[in-house]
Amino acid sequence: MLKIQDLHAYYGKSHVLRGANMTVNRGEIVSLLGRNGVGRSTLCKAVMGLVPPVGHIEFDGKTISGKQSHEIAHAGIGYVPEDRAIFPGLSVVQNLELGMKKKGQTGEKWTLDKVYEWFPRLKEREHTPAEVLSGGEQQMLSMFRALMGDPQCILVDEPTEGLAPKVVADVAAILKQMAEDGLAVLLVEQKLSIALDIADRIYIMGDGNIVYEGTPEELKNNPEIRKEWLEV
Amino acid sequence: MTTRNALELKGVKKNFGRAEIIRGLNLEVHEHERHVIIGPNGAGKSTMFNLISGRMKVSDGSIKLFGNDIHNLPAHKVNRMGLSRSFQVTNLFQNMTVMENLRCSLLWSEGHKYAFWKSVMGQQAVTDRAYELAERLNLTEQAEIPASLLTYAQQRSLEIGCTVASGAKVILLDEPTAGMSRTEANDVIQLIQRMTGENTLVVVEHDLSVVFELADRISVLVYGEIIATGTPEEIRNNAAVQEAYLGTEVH
Amino acid sequence: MLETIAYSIFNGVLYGTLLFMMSSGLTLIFGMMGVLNFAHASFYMLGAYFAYTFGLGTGFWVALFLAPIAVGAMGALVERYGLRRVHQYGHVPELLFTFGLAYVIEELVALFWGTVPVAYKAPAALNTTAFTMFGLDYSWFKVFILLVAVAMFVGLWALIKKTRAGLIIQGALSRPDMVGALGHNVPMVFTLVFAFGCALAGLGGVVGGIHFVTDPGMAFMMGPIVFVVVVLGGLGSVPGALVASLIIGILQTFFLSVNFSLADSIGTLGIENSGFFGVLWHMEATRIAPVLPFLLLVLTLIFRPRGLFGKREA
Amino acid sequence: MATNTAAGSTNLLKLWPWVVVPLVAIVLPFLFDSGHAINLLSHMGVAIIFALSYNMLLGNTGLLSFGHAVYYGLGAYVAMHLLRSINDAGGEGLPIELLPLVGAGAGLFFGIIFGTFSVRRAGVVFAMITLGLGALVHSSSLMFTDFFGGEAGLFGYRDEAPSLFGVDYAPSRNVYFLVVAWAMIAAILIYLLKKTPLGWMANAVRDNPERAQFVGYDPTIVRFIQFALSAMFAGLAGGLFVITDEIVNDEAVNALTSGAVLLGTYIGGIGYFIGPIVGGTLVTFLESSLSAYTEAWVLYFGLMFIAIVMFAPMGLVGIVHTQYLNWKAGGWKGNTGARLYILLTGLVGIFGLVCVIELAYHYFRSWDPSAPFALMGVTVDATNALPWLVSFGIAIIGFGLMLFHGNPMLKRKLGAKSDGGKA
Amino acid sequence: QEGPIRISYIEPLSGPFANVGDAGLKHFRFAAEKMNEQGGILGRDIEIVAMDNKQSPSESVQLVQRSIDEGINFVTQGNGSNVAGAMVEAVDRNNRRNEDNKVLYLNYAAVDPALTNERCSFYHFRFDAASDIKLEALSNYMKSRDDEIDKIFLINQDYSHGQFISKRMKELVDEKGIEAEIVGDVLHPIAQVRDFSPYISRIQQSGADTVVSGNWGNDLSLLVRAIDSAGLDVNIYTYYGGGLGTPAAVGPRGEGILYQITEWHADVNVDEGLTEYEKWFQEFKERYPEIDWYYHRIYNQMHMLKAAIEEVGNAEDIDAIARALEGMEFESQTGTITMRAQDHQILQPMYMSVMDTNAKYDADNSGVGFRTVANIPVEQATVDTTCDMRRP
Ligand SMILES: Nc1ncnc2c1ncn2[C@@H]1O[C@H](COP(=O)(O)OP(=O)(O)OP(=O)(O)O)[C@@H](O)[C@H]1O
Ligand SMILES: Nc1ncnc2c1ncn2[C@@H]1O[C@H](COP(=O)(O)OP(=O)(O)OP(=O)(O)O)[C@@H](O)[C@H]1O
Ligand SMILES: CC(C)C[C@H](N)C(=O)O
Ligand SMILES: [Mg+2]
Ligand SMILES: [Mg+2]
Repeated sequence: MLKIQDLHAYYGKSHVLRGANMTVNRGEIVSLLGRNGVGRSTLCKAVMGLVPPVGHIEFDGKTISGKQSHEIAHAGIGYVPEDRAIFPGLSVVQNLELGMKKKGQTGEKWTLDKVYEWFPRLKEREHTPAEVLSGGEQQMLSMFRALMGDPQCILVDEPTEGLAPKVVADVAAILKQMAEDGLAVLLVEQKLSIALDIADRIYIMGDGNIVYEGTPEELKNNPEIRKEWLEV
Repeated sequence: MTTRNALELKGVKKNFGRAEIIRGLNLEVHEHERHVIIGPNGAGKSTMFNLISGRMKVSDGSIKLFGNDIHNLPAHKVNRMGLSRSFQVTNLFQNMTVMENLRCSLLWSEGHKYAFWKSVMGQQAVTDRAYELAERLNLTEQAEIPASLLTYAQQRSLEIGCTVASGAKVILLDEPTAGMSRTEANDVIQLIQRMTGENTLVVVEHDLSVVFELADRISVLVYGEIIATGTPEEIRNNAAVQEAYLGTEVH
Repeated sequence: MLETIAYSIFNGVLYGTLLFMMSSGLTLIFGMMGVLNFAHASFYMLGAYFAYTFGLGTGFWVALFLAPIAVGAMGALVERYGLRRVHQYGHVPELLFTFGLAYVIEELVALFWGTVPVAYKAPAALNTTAFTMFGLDYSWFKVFILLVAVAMFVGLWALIKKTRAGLIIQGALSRPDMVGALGHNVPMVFTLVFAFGCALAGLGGVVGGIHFVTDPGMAFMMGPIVFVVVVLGGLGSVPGALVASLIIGILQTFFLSVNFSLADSIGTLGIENSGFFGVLWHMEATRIAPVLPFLLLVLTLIFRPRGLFGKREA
Repeated sequence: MATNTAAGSTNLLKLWPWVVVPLVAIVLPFLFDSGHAINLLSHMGVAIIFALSYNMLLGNTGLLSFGHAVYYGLGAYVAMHLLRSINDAGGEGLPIELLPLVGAGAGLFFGIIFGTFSVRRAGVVFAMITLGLGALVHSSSLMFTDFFGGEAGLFGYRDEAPSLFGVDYAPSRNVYFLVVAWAMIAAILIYLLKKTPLGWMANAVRDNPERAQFVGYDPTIVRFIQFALSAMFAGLAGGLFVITDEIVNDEAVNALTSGAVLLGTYIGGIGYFIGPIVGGTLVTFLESSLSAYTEAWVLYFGLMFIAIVMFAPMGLVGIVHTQYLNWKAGGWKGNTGARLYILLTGLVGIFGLVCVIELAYHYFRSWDPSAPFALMGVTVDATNALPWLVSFGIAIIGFGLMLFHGNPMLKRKLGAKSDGGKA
Repeated sequence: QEGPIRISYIEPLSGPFANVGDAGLKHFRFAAEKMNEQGGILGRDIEIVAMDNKQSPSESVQLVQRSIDEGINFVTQGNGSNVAGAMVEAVDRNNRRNEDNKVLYLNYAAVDPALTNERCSFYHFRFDAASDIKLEALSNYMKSRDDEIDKIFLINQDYSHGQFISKRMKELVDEKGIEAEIVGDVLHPIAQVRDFSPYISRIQQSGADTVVSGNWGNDLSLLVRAIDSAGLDVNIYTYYGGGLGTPAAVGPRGEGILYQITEWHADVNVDEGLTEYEKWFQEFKERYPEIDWYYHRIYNQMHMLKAAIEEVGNAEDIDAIARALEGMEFESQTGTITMRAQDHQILQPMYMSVMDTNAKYDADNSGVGFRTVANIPVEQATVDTTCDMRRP
């Protein structure tokens, strides 16, 4: 579904992505692991067109590299950035509404009501300005906002940051639910535990490249790789 | 060892409109202790920090810092009384270099106030302190780099450095390790331990390994109330805490 | 007295609607996009001149539609090739850009249409008396003003309620990249909204140019009053702008209609008409009226920085 | 942005501008010795102080003011009243050299009064309060004629006042030297002010008022002190203006004066200490000189602002500085040609545009458009198509080459060097 | 001395008042050209050097200085008494400090009486009727019609010009014994009022039948329009009813109700058979179709300057030229006019006229012109002065 070939990305002069290749399929959760600062977030941004990508990105058989980010979003990719990027001046519902591609139009699987069901706190806070939400609430809001746009593929960058352990489990459940609904999920995670728990496949990034690909089991059984690319 | 209370919250309440977020919160933080606050998302931990540090006004109740009432004082006054805080979202002087950030954080506590008749660079004491801080933060090499160009982890360190710089006796840190890898988090914990030494420390954290490593005592904040306070051991074994916060998945 | 009050309210409302017309576009541009558009009054002026020029060929009623469209198109160009570039640098450059633009537009207008006022008049149909109140005639044109203002209010209302332009813009002001990543074409929305705001200014000009005078000085004369309305009403609030316009209109009209000074009503108390307080004491209400909006502005901002209906402070 | 990376230990070599600039300033009136030129120079001096004081707000503290002329003007009025009383007393009283101090005192006084309620917020609220205050004070200046002298204003005589050094201030050159002296004093003080705890915290408050609170500072008070001091220097400039012009009227407090100082400061570059100096000088010069050369000066003025804002957002000093840094860092290597090419084609384009504008003004404004008319030294007939075609042609070719040939060329060359996209 | 005799024309040529400045410039240029055709002054051409003062007093002071630098000995200006005041100061100051490079200031329109009273200057000459003189003439006319005038309403701009009218008119009603009552007196800020209807309601409520206003520019156009659109039945007495832009903005609405007091208007040529001057007028119109020859005083001013220079025999001895102008009598198109020596104020016959669509010449191509309703002889258009002039 999402196919990345030989992807490069730059910040000014610094060359961050150096020819990454990966694919994400419908209905699967793919975890992207790696040390801090290797460029996992950059990969998400490059896919979304927020950082100019050099290379080839294909979604649903169509080339999306080089397109404007709103076009990419319309092609069906949702994005949950690592800093959450909630809109501070807007209320919770307004944030969710902005997630919809057309006014008042969500997909069938995720609707406002469904969101409120999953996370009643958001319903209570419906009309409060989003910037006063607690850190965890903001994280949830950011994720649900992406879902409002009814994406077929979703890039989730460190969704469990700052979440209480109990909520982390909720997030995992939501991600699983998404995959079951047939979405392609690319999960960028720091916490090995959850990544290994729910992922179908795993990529590890190092030096701006994909250095490892495998299933969670394989990785669990491969301490050298973990040692070399994930730990210090 | 004295058990003088550095911070004392009594019956503190805070509501936003009709929503009551903090509902009669009682908390005592002893002097020199490292006190960690845990609790579910949206329990009111950051709000509590905002109340203590003067960023928000309390609706009811009292807050005492070493026995002095500080609730509803403006933030800068609270700070001058010896309390300093960091933010959940990095909050630095982005256009200033590391040294400048540190210097700015030192100015008041070094007694320079609003002076417009002396040069900052001429204040040797400030310069020395700032260099010393930068060294302890491992930011000497980045000393002349604007804060906005630091890596995330470096920014968090600087944030802690600025918080500690003012020489406050009580330091509040809101999720100091958020967004960091294990190793980075470990560094930061060490940094905190190194930097805060004798100070009283109140930390909000979700990362349990950090929590248990750092804490002398732990309080659990749920729905605007402290439901339990105790040593890490006590908390780990507290059923109510497990139910409310840790969930099934205890690491 | 009753007559004065009734009259003030009625005329104040009329004046208020005119103010609203001129400032409604700015509510979008300044209030929502945060662009301190000093050239707003220039677009208003262009509206008047376009309507006058088109009107020579097509008659007033067609020009009524063409002129705002033309002004809107110019607004779109300005946004696309000027403001968009400047936007990233912040508010002050934006302000200065529009400042320069105001100069340029004024000069070009003077160049093409001359420095003397043009004879831009209401069509004969609107020049007839609609009704008479307290011995003063009110022409159909004044009724027309009211109608246009209502139409503008409804148009703005619809834009804000029926589309998410407002949300998109507000979101984009803090996180433009994220709004894009959610599937919204941010640059286009900005262009459209700016163009719409300019078109509203143009429509204001089509009407205002008749009611006032159409000359190159008209933009300058409109001056900061439009800002006062928008800020007083609360940034981005259309009802706020309307209410602020009406308040200014009514209050000012009332002050102008009464014979009042502290000395008159309380007595001179031996205070002479000199020195700061003396002059103030003897100052007639009529002389204060014109600075009233500014007084109101300063007081409001001191005690309620977000304006009457504003949700946020900028 | 703000270059408050202090020079560390006093590096004597870095002090050269403080020596060279005054020397040049002292030589200037001997090079340009007409009365008008000297007046212009004096005005530049006043404008420099005023712009520097304005930048204490905008550049250093992040406060956008639309009403800075209030303090300049009120300073001038108070100083003028004193000068008049000195005149009336037959030239007895405060020496004229110290008159600007009276203006400064008045500026400070009103800065303190108005500052108490305007600086509680920054941003748009502050900007709009200053706009309103400016309008109120300006209206008052026409209402309270006792103090302000109505729209005719007030006059005084600088040569009917005592001098500390026995200088005769009737000749404008002597006044000019007084202006230079005060401008130097003000510039040094304002420069030093940036280096003090207050100056630093002003920057801090501009960048992040919240954080400033949590290091113990009250942003309101920081803004307030900066505001009051800035008003004081504005008042100083006003007091000096009284000496140079010997007249004050409502113009000194009006919106145009407030606008001009904003424009000048910004155009020079608010992130640099010398930005306001360059900007104040330039705007003063253009405003009084451009109009002598062309009827279309307002249009050029407007276009120039637009161009600077669009292409040099850091101001003129900013663009020179960044290019200089770039050049020093070797960023010009291999593409100096491309840069010069852009500059050249740009100039050609501007030349063409100027021709078009001049033609248009002649065509639309003069009573006989067909009268022969000297355009750039060539006599042409504006009703003829040829000069238009040529002018448009030059403009289009110039700008066209710049935008569609020069720019891509530079981009390619830069791209080849860093093989990077944009960030 | 060789070369042309140059006169600096210091007026707004940009900004909101540019139209007025531009029109004046065209007057001067035209007059200069006509005179040059006749041989100029002492055989030298007259050249008008346009300088843009942006309607700013301090800028004007600069321009006086620039004129001096460029060796120009004559400056002329008229728009705005505040500018005029500053220029008088500047000229005086220069002539005191700069003995061998003096300038003469010829004022063609700034009407503040102070300029020829407490602030009069040897180097300032006013060719327009001062405000008090205009008011004198106006009130003399009103006296003659006081059976129709019962209630007078004063509405003026809130600056010295308007304040003066408001104050002086009240005195004049008593002094002249005009059998009418002042029922209202308002001042409004200059160039800021956008909607005059509140003022109109006050006029209406006061029951006034006559409005006196010194307003000019938009402040007058808007006032007249508002009066007309409210259907108020009043006569409006003004200074500047025929001023640039006003007839166009007012249009036929002003017919029969808008009066002005001037030293001349276009139909005077027709009424008095001044064929020469009519030709002058028409030629001007041909050249500048969008405006009209309006400032008769510029004609006077230029010719009187010529006479003075020719009497002195050179254009450089400013003191001598000023002395020649002092007390000069000149046969103008409309009769003998005198430059009163005591204060340098011109004394001339004036005309009371009213807007009329049937006038032969319309103003500003608006379709309306002016028709004389009364000739005010010089004696009725004279006011004593308190000027105590310092002469070199
Ligand atoms: N806006 C930027 N400008 C310059 N460099 C940047 C920028 N954003 C990121 N970088 C650098 O690019 C590299 C990759 O960053 P990225 O955010 O993609 O890493 P990551 O793998 O997501 O790490 P993290 O765990 O911190 O989220 C880092 O070295 C970072 O410092
Ligand atoms: N200004 C406010 N107005 C309304 N509600 C608020 C405001 N500030 C906080 N809240 C609400 O109060 C609750 C507590 O928020 P707080 O930020 O204190 O939580 P927290 O314990 O820090 O959670 P987290 O661990 O997720 O950061 C949240 O539900 C939040 O939405
Ligand atoms: C423009 C002019 C009509 C101004 C008027 N003469 C005055 O003295 O102010
Ligand atoms: Mg990342
Ligand atoms: Mg929190």
